[in-house]
Amino acid sequence: MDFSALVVFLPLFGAMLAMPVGRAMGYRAAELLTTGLLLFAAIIAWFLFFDVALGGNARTIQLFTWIGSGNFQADWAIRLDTLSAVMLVVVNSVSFLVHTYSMGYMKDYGEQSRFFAYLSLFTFAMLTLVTADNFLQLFFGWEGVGLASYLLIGFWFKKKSANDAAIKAFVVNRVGDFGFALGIMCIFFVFGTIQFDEVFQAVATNAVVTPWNAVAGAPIQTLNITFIGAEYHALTVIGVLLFIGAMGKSAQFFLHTWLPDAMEGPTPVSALIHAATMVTAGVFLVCRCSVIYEYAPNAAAMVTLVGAITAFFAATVGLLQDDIKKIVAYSTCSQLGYMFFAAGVGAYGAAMFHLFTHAFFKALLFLGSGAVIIGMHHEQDIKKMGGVKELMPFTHILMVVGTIAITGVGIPGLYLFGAPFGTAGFVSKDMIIEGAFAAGEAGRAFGYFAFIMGLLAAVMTAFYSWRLIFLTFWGPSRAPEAVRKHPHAVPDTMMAPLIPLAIGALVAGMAFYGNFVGDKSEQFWNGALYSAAEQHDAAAADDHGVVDDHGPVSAHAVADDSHGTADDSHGAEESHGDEGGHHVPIWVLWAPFIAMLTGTFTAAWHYLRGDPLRPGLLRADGMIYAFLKNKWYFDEIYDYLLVKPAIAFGRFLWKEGDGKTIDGVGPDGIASAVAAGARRIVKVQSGYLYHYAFAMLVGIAVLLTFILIRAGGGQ
Amino acid sequence: MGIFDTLSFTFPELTLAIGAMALLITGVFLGDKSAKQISMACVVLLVGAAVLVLVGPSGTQTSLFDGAFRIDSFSSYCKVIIFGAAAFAILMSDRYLAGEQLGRFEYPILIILAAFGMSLMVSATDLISLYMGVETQSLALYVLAAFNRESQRSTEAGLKYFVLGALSSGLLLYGASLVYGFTGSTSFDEIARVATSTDTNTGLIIGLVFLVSGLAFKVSAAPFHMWTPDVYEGSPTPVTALFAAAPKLAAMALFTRVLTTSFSGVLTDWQPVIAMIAVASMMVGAFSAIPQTNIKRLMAYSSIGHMGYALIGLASGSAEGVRSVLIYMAIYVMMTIGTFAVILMMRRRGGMTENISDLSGLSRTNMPMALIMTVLLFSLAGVPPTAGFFGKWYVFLAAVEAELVWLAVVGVFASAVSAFYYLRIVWFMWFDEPAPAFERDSGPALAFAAWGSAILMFPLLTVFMGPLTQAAGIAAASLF
Amino acid sequence: MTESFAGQPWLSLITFAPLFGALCIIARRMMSRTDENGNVAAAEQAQIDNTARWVALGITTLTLLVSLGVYVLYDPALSGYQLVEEVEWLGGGINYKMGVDGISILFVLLTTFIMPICILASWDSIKNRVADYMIAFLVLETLMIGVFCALDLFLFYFFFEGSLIPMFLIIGVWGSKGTKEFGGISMPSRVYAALKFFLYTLLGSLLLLVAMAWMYAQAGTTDIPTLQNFEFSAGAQKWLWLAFFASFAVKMPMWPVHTWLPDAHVQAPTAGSVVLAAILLKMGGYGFLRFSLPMFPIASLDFAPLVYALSIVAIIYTSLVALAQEDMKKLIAYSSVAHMGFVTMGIFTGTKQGIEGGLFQMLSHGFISGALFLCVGVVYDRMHTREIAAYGGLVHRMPLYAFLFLFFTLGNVGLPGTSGFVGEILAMTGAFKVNSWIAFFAAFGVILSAAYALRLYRQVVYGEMTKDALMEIPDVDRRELAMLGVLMAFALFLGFNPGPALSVFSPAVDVVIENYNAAIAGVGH
Amino acid sequence: MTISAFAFYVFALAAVASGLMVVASKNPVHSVLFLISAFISAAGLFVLMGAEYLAMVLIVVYVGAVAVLFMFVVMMLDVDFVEMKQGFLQYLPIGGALAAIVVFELLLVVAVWAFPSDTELALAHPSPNAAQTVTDPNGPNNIEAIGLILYTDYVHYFQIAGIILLIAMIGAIILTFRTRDGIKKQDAAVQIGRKREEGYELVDIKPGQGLS
Amino acid sequence: MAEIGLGHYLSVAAVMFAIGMAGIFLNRKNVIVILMSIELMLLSVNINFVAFSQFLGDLTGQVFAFMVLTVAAAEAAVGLAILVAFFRNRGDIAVEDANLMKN
Repeated sequence: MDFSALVVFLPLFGAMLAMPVGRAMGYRAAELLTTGLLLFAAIIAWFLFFDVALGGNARTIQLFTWIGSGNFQADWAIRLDTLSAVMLVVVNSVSFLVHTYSMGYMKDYGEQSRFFAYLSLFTFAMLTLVTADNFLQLFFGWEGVGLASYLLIGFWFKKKSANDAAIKAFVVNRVGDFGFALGIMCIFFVFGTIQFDEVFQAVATNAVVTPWNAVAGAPIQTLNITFIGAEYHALTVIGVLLFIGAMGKSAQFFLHTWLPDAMEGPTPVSALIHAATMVTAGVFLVCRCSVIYEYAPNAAAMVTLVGAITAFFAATVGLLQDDIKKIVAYSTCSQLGYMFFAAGVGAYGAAMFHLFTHAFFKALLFLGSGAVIIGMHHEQDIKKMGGVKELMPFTHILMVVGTIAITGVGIPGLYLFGAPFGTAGFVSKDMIIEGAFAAGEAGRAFGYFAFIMGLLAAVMTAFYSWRLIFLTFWGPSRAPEAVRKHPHAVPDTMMAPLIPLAIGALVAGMAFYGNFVGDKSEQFWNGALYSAAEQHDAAAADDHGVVDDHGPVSAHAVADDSHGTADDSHGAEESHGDEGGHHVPIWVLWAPFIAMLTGTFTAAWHYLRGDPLRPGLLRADGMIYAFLKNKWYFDEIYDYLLVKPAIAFGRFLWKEGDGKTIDGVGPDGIASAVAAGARRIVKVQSGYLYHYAFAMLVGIAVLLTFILIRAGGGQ
Repeated sequence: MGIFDTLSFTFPELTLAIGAMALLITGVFLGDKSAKQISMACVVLLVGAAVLVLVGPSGTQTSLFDGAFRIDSFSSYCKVIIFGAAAFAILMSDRYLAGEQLGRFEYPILIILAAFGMSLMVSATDLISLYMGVETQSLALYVLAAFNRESQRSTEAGLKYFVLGALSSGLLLYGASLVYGFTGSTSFDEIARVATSTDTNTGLIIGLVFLVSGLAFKVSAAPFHMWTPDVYEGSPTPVTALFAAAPKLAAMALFTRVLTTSFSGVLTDWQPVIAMIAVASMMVGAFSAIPQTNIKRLMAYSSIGHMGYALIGLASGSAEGVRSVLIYMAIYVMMTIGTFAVILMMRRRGGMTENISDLSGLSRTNMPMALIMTVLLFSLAGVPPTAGFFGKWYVFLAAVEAELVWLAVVGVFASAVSAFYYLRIVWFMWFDEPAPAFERDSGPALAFAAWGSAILMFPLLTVFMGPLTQAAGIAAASLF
Repeated sequence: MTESFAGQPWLSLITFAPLFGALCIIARRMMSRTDENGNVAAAEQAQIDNTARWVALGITTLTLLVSLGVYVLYDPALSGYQLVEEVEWLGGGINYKMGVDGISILFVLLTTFIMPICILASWDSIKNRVADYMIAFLVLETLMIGVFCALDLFLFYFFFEGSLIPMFLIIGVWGSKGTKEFGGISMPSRVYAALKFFLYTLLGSLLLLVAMAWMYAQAGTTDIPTLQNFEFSAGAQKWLWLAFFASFAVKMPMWPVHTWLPDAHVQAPTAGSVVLAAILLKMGGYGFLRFSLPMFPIASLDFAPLVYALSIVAIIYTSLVALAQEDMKKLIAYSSVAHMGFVTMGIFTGTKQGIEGGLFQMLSHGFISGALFLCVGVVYDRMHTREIAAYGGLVHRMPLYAFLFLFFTLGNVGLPGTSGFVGEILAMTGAFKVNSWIAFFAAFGVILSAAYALRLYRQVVYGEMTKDALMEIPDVDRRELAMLGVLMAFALFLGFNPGPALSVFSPAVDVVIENYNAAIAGVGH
Repeated sequence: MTISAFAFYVFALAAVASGLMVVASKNPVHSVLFLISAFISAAGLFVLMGAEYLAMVLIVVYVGAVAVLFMFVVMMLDVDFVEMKQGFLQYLPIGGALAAIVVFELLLVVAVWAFPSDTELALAHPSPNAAQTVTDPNGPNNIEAIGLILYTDYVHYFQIAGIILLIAMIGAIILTFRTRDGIKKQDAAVQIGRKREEGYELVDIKPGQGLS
Repeated sequence: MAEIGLGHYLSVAAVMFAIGMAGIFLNRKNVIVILMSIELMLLSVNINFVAFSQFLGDLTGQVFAFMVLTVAAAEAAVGLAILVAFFRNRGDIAVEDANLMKN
């Protein structure tokens, strides 16, 4: 057996053993065990990254059949291609670092064994998700990470808020899964299989497929199916349904409400799950299904739209948050929006790239925040902080690194070794914004919209990120005396993992630019990502001077067939390969940078002068302030429109429906009626002889009359 | 056929009649202190008669007395059960009568004479013999109902039974007269010939309706059932046990024979009538029993309901239907005997009790009794795996085969309703806090009857239902 | 050697072995010495009780072992009935005929598997009338196995309805306290529940009786394989289908005839609830698949929309109702109704995935829902209340319990990796084929199930432990751990590797589908 | 109108009127008397129809025995007759209506009666000895004819009737016959079986105590 | 007026039968009268039998009537005996009060 299977199963062993080991040998043993296993897994992951992504050695390891019912076949498998390799690296690395960090962080809280078991369990689920070779296994991981997230958010089960948040996370995720599950069924319905290879192959080659109920087959790219009562383009339906799943998992607009609440969990959890890995599963899914979205422009447009709105919306909410973790959480939400609209406009590489870099700086920010929280005696409100710089200088530096990474500090137009010069966030985010513009140029739906939203969000990102720094670290301290005098010591195990993350936050963008989006990207992705435009290019324009002759062979063969469909994205051809920004106007290259500066200076102007807590640009009693402060009233609206009615309706159905109507009319009603009828009938039995005789005579009279009428009628 | 040949076919009846007279004389000489011995002798007589029926020429169809009576497998089947039931009725009454100071030697003799009457009924193939049989039985039963003459209830029961019974006799006779007048004969065979050969004969049908009404009274089918609850409640309990079992079978058998032999030609005319009566009986049986508190009264309504089910089988008018009636009635008689055996066991120091609530918590104070009663009740409710279920099955099957599905459906609903009150007793016995325990020593006869019928109901008939259905099938075939 | 083994009446043996155990206990009871009032000395009573427990456990375990042996004899690759035995019974085409196929064999195993657990679950919690209790359970087991083994419709009905009696007694005698006002009189609520259970299901199955009579009149036999190949006219199928439906829908139970189930579950003792949820409900689904679909394919097709509608309503409606429950058992009972909605939905799709999903869902529900009732039983034995509000923070005192309960809660939610998921997804996939609306609505149930199940778990297990009464509550003991652990192992195993079950279903389901499609094609649908 | 027709109407009216009065009269004694009148009228009708024997039996049995029995009971039971008839009229409308319906229906039936055709009669009487026609002028008269068949063809009924009467006798006795204690009865067997020793008793009277 | 035929006799019988029937339930005070009503019914039946017998030319009807007469006498005896027993227990024979058992 391929040892690389261990990359998935080591965390599982850790999860299973942590509790027994912890019980038997103390929590430290459990911590070391799980962390050690994760270290191994991370090493294997990096090895695989080199082997699979850089070495082009993609493969799939089949384990055994999971569900097999007719042609509904789902296997347990480990699919190793560049996409999963990237994810393996991200997941295992961050997970290992978070494990390490947690050894320090959890010292105060106890129950380490359980915590580490959960963390490892999560890692395992996430790994099965990214290494799935069919949609159902993906779904397994999908729900598995949901479970782990539920467990970890509700880790402090004494707190009602934590429990509520956990349930909220799970249920909202389930809403997404609802779409995802339907999407899987739809795929099975259309393709007769849920294996990635077969499905993607069919889409890419525009194969003729015969949906179950259809009389004759049809080419998949133009196939229409009937879904909930109307006829739609099949791939669009599938794309939209899958994206609903992605929205839930990645906390996109409408389904984002759980993510801020999820900060009830311990901070390492926030870093691991709610920043670096799980929430990016949606992006992963869209990228994994890139071939479907390429041939489902409307679905892609929806991805773009939702991503752009989320990027903007989350940023607006982030502006006014006071909880240090919530700021970072909304920031995450916003960044996920970036990734989505990148994927939506077809810049999958950029999306994955941002996913990759985001993992570094967002984990850094979260873990740094965690250090601050520990240091400040479990205080999370930045209004009660200030001046932490002096108390925790090292943490301060790391947080600033994270901030410049997320805000995207860099020098536009400057290239070193073929990569733009700047922090990780700079490289990847600018790539996305420019990609959006390019897509807009190319006529892709919502391209410009995404571009504008991305810019606005960039402004706000800079604002709230620096606001966090300014309010927390700079200025005079607003913390209580005791805290100021005796900040909680932050153990080394917590600080150590921050360093590699900080390094990554600074250089990962530049280091992997070439592979993810640059000139080596075709080779790097090795067909794991798909672009209809590329296929078209490959066949049509060899002289384009872009490295693009690496698409799947089969895709080449049918590229012409797909021409008709791909025509819609004709404009994208030109911008192809321009994710580096070569062909976009120069102002577009500079726009994100300027946006960043705007945000940064606004924040500085506001928070570095006078009382940082004074009412800001928005009047505190204004409607906009309240609107943003209350997160656009989403929770309230959902509570009012969905949660409360559901419970009230449930109660109504129970008491009125079951109790009064069904039971009342049904068994109880009938029983009462029978009893009442019986009491009445029994009255006839009066005990009087003459009544009895009378009854007999009535009986015979009725029978006689009946028979006579019948005889009369019969003749 | 010479007179001795003829008489040889009537050995069972002769045994009973002559034996009864002989015992009567003995009893008169020996007085009431001989009641026990005479009871035993009567049981022996009944058993002997049953054996004579069994060893007799049951396979053949023999008409006796110019077609007044017929000995065939149908009559043999019924007679065996009737004699058996009557024997049990005598056996079971022993202790009760002694306890109530009713130990009189006439009691078993009257039962024998009633059994003699029933025997005539099931063999009757002539309107006169029908009438004579019915009256022989009825007169004996009237007296038995009022047997406890010191009791207001008993005499009231006797009075009601008598008056209404006489009324029903009047109806029956009026019907018989019309039938006679419109067919020119009293013999079933002749009636059948005329009935099939002529067009719709309204007079005949009207006569039939009267006849049916009179017989419906005897099987206590609604709306001619009104006497049943009062008489069941008022009569001494062993008498009720007798009433509920043998006479019902005899009357039902007579009913069946009349309708399926002499009136098979006008099936379409009487089928709806019987169906109506069946429906009414099932409804009355199902509903009226619900508020009852006296178990004898409840059993009365229960038996009304059961007659309704049996009439479903009759309404189908086919050999299948007759078979189902026979099966149903046989099972019914067994269940009834068992149930009344248990009711007769309901004795405390203060005397007999008849309230359903007296059974409360029986499963804790007297497990065997509770177990027997439970089996019997579920059987009465017609729930598998008890025998009562088979009865229902065959009845509904017959109805369905005769395309009377609606009747079967009504029957199904009625049996669901009636399940309630049987369950109510189960509920009292198993779920409630115990009432004071009954006396445990109830004597071998009751124990035998109760255990016997429970075992029959549950394991034996469940496994060996085949022979009963076969016997009933042969019996039914002899009518067609 | 194997042939001589295979030729034996194994099915009858496992069917009637529990009955034999019941007789042993009865015999032991009868041998006890009583004083003249019929009372048994306390010491002897204890002895009887203990004997009853051990006999029951021994017999059920033995039955389980024998049934496993039977499973060895059974060849899952073959379609059609195996291990068939036939004995003349009532004559005229009604015979004692037993046999199993892919659809039924696993339910037989499920039954024999659940029963020892039920006995164990009642080991300490049943204190009065232990012998009677064990007898009732053993009789019940006989009847339940009989239902799944019967290859004669009459015999099936015989067992099917017979199983009401022991269950009636179990609910009524060993049910919980409390009274209910009904129709102006107040009666113990367990009695109300028992009566409702009995009468409701009886009424449903009586219509089946009439239908069976009609079929017998037509076909001249009640032999199931014959009837499955007997082509009833389309008009007749409609009525027959409805009659069968009445019976099985109540048993399942489907909305709106489900209201007996919450009452019955709430009142029944723990093991009663387990057996009710794990096996008795399955008889309905089994019946649909054994009778409705193969015997009345045209009517099944015609009425499928009705079934879908009712299933959907059941899934959403009862999930919503579950959301509002205040009683643990009631909540789980309502969730059972919702889960059974998936089963009916799946079966009537007539697709491979749908039917297998329905079957698998039933199997899985047997483990998970049974285990959930056991979980409730664990705390009920300690606290004697099922009020959700009476608990909270159990995890502090009962970490192991919290873990097990969590697992089964998640199984109930249908998390992938537990057996609950496989059935749901397959059933929905099957439904999707027929009409995406069905799958669409059914998927709502998946969301709601998460809401109510996790809410229950949170309120019972999580939170601060504030109630004084709970402070000394002990964690699960070894017996409870064993029961729940075994169930968990099964749920987990089937969740990760449902293949063994699905492959057993497969040949039989193929036959059903083939005939179903052929029949439908025959009438030009 | 012939004599016989006239006689018919007289008897018929008398019978119906008596019947009505049986039901309607306040005093049960009167009812019994009207019952007797009804019997006699009916006997007259029987004679008109040529059933002399039955007419005679009716008079002998009913008037002679049954009616007397009724009278006996009426007189024996000490009943307050004044209160007896209350409520009679209250239920008359519905009862009357019911009776009217039944009568109407019965009359409808009467109207459809037709003498069975020859073929039907032939069907009905395959054997000539089953019953003789009474219209045969050369045959035996009614009493003879009945006598001929009652003790031959119908002897079994006769025997059964005997048993019925036996039952009635037993019934009447056990329901009404009472052995009362304390009533001096003469028992010949006891008297004859008396022993000498039982007739006297020797008592040793102690002085001063007397015979207590 | 036509010759007196069967119909006349049957009509008389029918009317008397109806009177007997009505008598049973119209009378609520006195059981004896009820018994007499029953006798009236039986009488009407006998008229029927004799009439049919005569007009069919078949003696069976008369034999039947003879049996009915006999049995009716026996019935009357038993009925009156029960009545006497009833009276002894209660002290009167009003049916209106005879409802110890009901419902």
